[in-house]
Amino acid sequence: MKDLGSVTWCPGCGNFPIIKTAEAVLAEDLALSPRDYIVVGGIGQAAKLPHYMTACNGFSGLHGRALPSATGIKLANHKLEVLVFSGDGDLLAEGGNHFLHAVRRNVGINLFLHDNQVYGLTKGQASPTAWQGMTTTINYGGVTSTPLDAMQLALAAGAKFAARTTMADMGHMREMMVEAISYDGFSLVQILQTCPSFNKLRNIKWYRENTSLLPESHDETDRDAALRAAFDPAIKLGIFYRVPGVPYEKSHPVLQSGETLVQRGLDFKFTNEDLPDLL
Amino acid sequence: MKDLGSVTWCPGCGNFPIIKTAEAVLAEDLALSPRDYIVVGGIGQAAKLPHYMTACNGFSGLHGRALPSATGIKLANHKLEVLVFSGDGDLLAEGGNHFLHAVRRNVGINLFLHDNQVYGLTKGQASPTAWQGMTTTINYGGVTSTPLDAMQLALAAGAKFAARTTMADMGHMREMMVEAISYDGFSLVQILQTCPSFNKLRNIKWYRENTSLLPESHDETDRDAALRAAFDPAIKLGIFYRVPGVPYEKSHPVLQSGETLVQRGLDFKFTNEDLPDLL
Amino acid sequence: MANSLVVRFSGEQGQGVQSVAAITAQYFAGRGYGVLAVNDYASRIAGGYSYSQIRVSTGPARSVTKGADIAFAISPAGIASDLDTLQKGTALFAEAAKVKAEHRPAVINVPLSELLDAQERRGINTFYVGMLLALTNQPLDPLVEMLEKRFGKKGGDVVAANVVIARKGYDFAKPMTDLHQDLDVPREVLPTVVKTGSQAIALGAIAAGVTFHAGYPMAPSTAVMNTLAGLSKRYGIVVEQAEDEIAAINLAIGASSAGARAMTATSGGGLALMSEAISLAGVAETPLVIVNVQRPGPATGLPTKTAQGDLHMVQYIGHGEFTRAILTPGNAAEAFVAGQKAFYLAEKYQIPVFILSDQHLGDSLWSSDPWKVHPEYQERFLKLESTSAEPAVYPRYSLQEGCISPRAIPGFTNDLTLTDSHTHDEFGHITEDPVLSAAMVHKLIDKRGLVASDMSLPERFAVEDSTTVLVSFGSCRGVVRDACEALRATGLSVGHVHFSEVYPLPEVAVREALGEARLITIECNATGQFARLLRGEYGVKADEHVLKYNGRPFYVDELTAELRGRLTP
Amino acid sequence: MANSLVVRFSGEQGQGVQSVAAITAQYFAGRGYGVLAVNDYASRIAGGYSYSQIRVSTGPARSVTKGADIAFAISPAGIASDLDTLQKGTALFAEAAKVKAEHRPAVINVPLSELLDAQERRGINTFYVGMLLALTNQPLDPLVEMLEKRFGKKGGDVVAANVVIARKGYDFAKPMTDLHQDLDVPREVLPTVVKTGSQAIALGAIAAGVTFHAGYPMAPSTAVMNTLAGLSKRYGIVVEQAEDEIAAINLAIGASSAGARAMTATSGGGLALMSEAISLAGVAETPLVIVNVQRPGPATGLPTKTAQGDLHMVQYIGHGEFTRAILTPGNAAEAFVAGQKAFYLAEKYQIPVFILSDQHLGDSLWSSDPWKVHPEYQERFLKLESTSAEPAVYPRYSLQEGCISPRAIPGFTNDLTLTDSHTHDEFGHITEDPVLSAAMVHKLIDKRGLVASDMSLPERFAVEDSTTVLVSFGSCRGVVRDACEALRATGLSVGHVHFSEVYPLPEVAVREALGEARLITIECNATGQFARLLRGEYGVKADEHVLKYNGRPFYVDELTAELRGRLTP
Ligand SMILES: Cc1ncc(C[n+]2csc(CCOP(=O)(O)OP(=O)(O)O)c2C)c(N)n1
Ligand SMILES: Cc1ncc(C[n+]2csc(CCOP(=O)(O)OP(=O)(O)O)c2C)c(N)n1
Ligand code: SF4
Ligand code: SF4
Ligand SMILES: [Mg+2]
Ligand SMILES: [Mg+2]
Repeated sequence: MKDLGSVTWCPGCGNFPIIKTAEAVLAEDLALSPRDYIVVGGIGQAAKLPHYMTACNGFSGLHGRALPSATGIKLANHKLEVLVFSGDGDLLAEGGNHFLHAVRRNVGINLFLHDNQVYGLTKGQASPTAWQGMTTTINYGGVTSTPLDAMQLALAAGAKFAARTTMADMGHMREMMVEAISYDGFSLVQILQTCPSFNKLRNIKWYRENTSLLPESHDETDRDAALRAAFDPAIKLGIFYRVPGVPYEKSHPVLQSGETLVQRGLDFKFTNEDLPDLL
Repeated sequence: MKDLGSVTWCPGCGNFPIIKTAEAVLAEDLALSPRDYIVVGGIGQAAKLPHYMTACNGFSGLHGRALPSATGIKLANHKLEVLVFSGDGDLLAEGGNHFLHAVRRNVGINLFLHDNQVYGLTKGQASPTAWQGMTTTINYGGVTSTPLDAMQLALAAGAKFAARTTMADMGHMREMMVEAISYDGFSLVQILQTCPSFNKLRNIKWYRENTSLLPESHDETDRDAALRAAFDPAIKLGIFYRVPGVPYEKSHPVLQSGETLVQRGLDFKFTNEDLPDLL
Repeated sequence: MANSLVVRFSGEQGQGVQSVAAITAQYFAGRGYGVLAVNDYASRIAGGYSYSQIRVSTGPARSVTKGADIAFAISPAGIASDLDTLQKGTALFAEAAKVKAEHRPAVINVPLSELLDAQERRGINTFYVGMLLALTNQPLDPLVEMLEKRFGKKGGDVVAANVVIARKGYDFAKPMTDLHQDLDVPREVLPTVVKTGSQAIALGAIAAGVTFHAGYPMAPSTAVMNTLAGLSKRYGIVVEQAEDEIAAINLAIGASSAGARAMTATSGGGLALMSEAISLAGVAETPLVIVNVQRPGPATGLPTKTAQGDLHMVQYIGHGEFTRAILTPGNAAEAFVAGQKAFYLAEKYQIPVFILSDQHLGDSLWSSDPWKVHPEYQERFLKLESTSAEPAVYPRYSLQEGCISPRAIPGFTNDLTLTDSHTHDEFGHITEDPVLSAAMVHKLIDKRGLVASDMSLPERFAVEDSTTVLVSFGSCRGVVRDACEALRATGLSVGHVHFSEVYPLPEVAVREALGEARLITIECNATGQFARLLRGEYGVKADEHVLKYNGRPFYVDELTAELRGRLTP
Repeated sequence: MANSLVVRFSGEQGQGVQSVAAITAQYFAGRGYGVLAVNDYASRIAGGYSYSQIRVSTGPARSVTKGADIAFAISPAGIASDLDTLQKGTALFAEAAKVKAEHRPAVINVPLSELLDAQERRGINTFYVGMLLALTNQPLDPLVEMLEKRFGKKGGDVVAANVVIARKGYDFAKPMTDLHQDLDVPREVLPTVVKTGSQAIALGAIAAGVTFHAGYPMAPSTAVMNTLAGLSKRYGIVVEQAEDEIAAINLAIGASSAGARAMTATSGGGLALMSEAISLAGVAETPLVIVNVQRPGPATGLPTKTAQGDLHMVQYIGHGEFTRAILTPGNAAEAFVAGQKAFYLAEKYQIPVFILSDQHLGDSLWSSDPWKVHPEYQERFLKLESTSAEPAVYPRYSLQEGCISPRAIPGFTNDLTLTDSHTHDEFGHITEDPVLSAAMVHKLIDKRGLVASDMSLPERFAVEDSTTVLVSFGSCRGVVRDACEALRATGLSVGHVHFSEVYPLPEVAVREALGEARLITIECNATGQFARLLRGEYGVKADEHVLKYNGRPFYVDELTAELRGRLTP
């Protein structure tokens, strides 16, 4: 992470353990060079990650659009490891549609969803994962909509790798990150996160007391078990579902060969002699 | 329905039984006057319904935006019965985000989702519910994304009334429509529909052979049972889930009184004398 | 003795810079001064450097300077940033011991750690306000009253503690007589309204009868939604936080089509997302009020800063052609009127109406003379009688009465209403007929002339006798006027024409208003959008352009100097 | 003998109107004629009334008339619609027995039920083409060859059956000598390309090296994506149907930022949805090609009809200020060049580039002289050498070399690349610094002058000696030129200036190109957007405007008559 002077998160923000763990996973556990990956964010506090990593390729796009941009990047150069870090507002409100379709498209990108139940950057409005009754500057009477849960939605949209963790347990988070990045295909890691400025209720203590690991007996390849765990009111952590699949870039007729679009573009030549064939 | 001369659907289109049934339900089963309801569509073949009803209040909006418009209408005048008819492309591709949020918001509108697995109006591209392998003018090699299922998504987003039917069984469809409109809150009826022009595979026969009613024993109030049925590869028909809830317009501090916003606006007066109170 | 002063408070986000500015503004407004508090803050929740610049004046307060006469640093960490923008000679107060050694000579020491105990130190802001009153020779009592109102709910102890702190500040500064900057006493103390531009728009909307607002949070527009939400229960308004901006505007269009007075508010990027739906409001002839509180773009740009960079976007947003109106209020008082008039225009002409604000107008606190309600702007222009005895689809888009068709509301009469996004016939049904389509296009664009006749022409100041005329729109109003007066005071021949409504205006009237003098446009953007609007729409070519585009509003000293350079050969 | 004819085929959607028009166009193009086939079709899958209007000419075919010289009604149901638009004297062929009694006198009977058996009646279109060849005194053999190519795959039987049908048509019409409308023989038979505008854009993109296209279906733009998809495997292009237009453009921006040559195509409403992302491409300096195949708006408008109503939207789409380029090809040949040049401009200047097409250009089949590849438009302008030995963030937005910074590709060198949507510093990191922000704004808008120097000036025809000059852009090119020539042929002093690239152009050069004559702009929209662009951007005020906005392109007879009225006192 950059020095604190250039990082604008609030002191004690739940994003700090996340960025630190991500850097450790990339550099130490996976021994990747910063050349090999790119960090993509939408807009929000979480989405500032590419700006705060010590050094990385990064794409800091539009609010809600992290996933389409990341997908475009991966399709252009599927040799890059593409990591998306963004907030629950970004991914499930403004970007809710892209979330569903990124899951079903199964392009090999890794999504880390920072779930703090609020819009941090815009000063504490309810995010789609807010609990019913949360009061905000707009929802005086309390939120009435049913909260969305990224895990439930991802399973409904056909996810093949879906895990939940919390930054309140850095070891577990680290493990989940490693597994997700190592998975071949689209992966979701839902990270339950604190926001000391706007979410006073769900602090580290709350997460520790209100979450528990999936039982040893949980079968990662059993979709019904995954669904049951996802819809369980008790908040479980771990890999809910993991089955092999063929990611988009490995089944696409053009990308199958292994050559990236970028490389193809660099090698491109086309002259008048090639024209008759085109017409 | 209007006379055939002004209806631009293809001969044999699955939308015909749907509109006819809807008209019968409204006029006969529910004995509603056209004054009492409004029919809302996005853009697509299905979404032309408000134009083809014999006579109704209608809102024919933008592609993908039927649900937000309908929600606005209902909040402005919650005394109107608000019915949304639109396509799977409209509601799950362009409008996928609004689908999720309309479900969780639980405003009392009735959604009839015409699921023909294709974009009819734009000539047969795959919709999000298309099966893997469907070939189209864009997907030469066949669709690779996992299909979305409206029922699964709705349950994940917190639906309190969700049913599935098919226009291949008009009696069942009629029953589902009646139940949905009679339900107090947001209701989804997923209607499996034929498109003889672009979906040659799933014709009436196919639907008859490949769908079956939920067993008598199915408990509509059991969410786990609903989930199991929704994720069952065998296509079930019926009311998957129905539990009472308080719709938005009945819990909202401003609407609770029963007076509509429209009426409030008609009665509105504000003079300089009211100003000090405002400031 | 001065008739005007600029005061600064600076600190980190979260340290209450904006609230101390608000207290100060309220105080001086209550004493009959004109006030304007301009906020410059960072896009973060805590930390960073933010400041508020407050003009206090015996006349109207319309602009601030880049620097300040008196400045208070709440956080010593911001001193370097303060010194960047403050001119020499400012009385800059800070706790010297906490300031970097190199900056110490520049500050006047306020040994807060000694003067206040640990508990009291949370009230540094109040201490500084106390100091300010002493420095400007103002009484402390009105502040005590304000503190009572503000902290009353928290109990007498809290009030008392704050009063003690304020008095400590007052007593600390009272003896520093060589630093005192006495203010003239205003001629009379009139009732006054102190609101931000965003509050004013929201309050105007309420005074016009808004019942539905849907929005999605986005700086700097969120204050509009927050203001409405805060009053929603009292005034019977549904304020809905939508899942995204596209939902927000389609919610508002749906509500409006059903008969509610509906609006949405957003900033640049959010408005861009609403483009398609604005086109829907156009063709469906659904009244709609859209507030764009501009921030610098492109894309994410500078979320908490100011710009007038979306004028062209608002002029031409949406595909296809339809009539719209654009109001560009220049201060809170005008914003309150715009908040009302926008609904009037929208409903009368069944069009989308834009209120183009910006962070400078929206976040600044402006004092104004008492506001007035315009009951004429509450008119609904609805058709509330049934056409037929039985329910039947009626010609919602009738061509019978020119381009404005009688608008019924679904469910309220026997007139079944079909609101439609296609090119349609009179009943709202899809048509591809070439003659009818062209007629419907006319229906939409012919409204332009009608709307133009209801718009206000620009305000002209000292135009007749001037060889140069300054031209502005929107939030530049005050600073250009102040600069103009300052230049005239030194004998220069310069007038000012200001547009608080920019489109559509009658072409000839605009030309006449601008006259034959040399024209200098002044805008907060980089490409001279207002000048291009004048040229493209009204055929007026400005001679010179003064543009600013670093996210900050024009400062009157800076603008005056720039113009003086251009006016003196 | 005529040197030009207009032929019509009409029928229901799904009856193959467009494919019979394509066969006819191909046939005549192969014989050395200029051809232009203009399609007017309904927004539905089956039924309704559609027609194709084919100009066949010994010279270039640039426009069609409203009526036709010879017309074939595939579906007798459409006769009433045919008669609406056909002038008297057209040879209108149909099966009289199936036509309403009232219309029978207007048609020339083709007793298809007698001439063809039930099986053969599926080939009515081929029968009509056979007739057309006889009527225009053309040989049948080349058609036979075409049928062989077309149906070869289906087997010899199918070919033979079709040849029989064509011959039957030929033989049926051969004796009707008083109805024959012989065509002059073209001077020489040159190789020719017959493509629609949308195909041409897609093929141009391929010739420029596009590797990524993301889109969402929308009439009339879908043909661009379909063309690319059809060739995607052969040319190694990923063509992705996105979930919506916002995804489509953000996919393309992502791909481009990673180094792919990326594009998207859409129509009006879809483009409106892309507004915010276009602003992202602007500030992130990500090359991007965006095709807008216009249809009439607002909102859903007329999905399958034509308009030039989105010019202003494209000019100012997106919030904030940044440089863009707008290409407005006038026919398929120009569209092929635009498809290439757009990528060149986008990559060279790191900007979004628009190709503004419309349904008329996009769906019509145009014959052209052989196309040429522009290898110079394939240049990538990339930085492929590492700056440092170890991976390190490099100044992606360096201000060192003026407004174009060296662009590295993530993963290809040690230069770590941060693409950013905020106002940023040289490394792409968020900044709120006032001086740096202003410098970054400059970086974006100063490109305008550079881009302008790479744009083509308008084409001038007979301007010098004319007192009136017709001014057009985009798909009006051909019809205005034809009208101009027709008017000149009757002795009127009129020239033509056509813009196939409209923005940004050097202001002085535009003024010079337009000269001092009386200017009449001709556009397919209701508010004269191009005229306003000329006035707002280049300071040229047109004197008169001819506007059409009913969803149909200008017809040459109609336009000539209108202009003649204005030119003769
Ligand atoms: C189009 C658009 N709409 C709204 C915003 C304002 N905005 C920025 S971040 C944000 C929400 C952030 O919430 P979340 O994604 O949960 O991130 P967090 O700050 O909680 O990490 C919003 C609404 C924006 N930048 N762009
Ligand atoms: C913004 C926008 N994008 C694209 C379109 C083009 N369009 C019209 S309908 C449609 C899809 C229709 O599919 P579906 O909703 O499944 O309806 P169906 O025709 O199958 O009933 C599309 C892509 C549009 N009208 N607007
Ligand atoms: S607002 Fe919340 S999420 Fe944002 S930086 Fe502060 S603590 Fe973190
Ligand atoms: S395309 Fe399909 S859905 Fe559309 S009208 Fe025809 S049959 Fe019906
Ligand atoms: Mg969040
Ligand atoms: Mg469909």
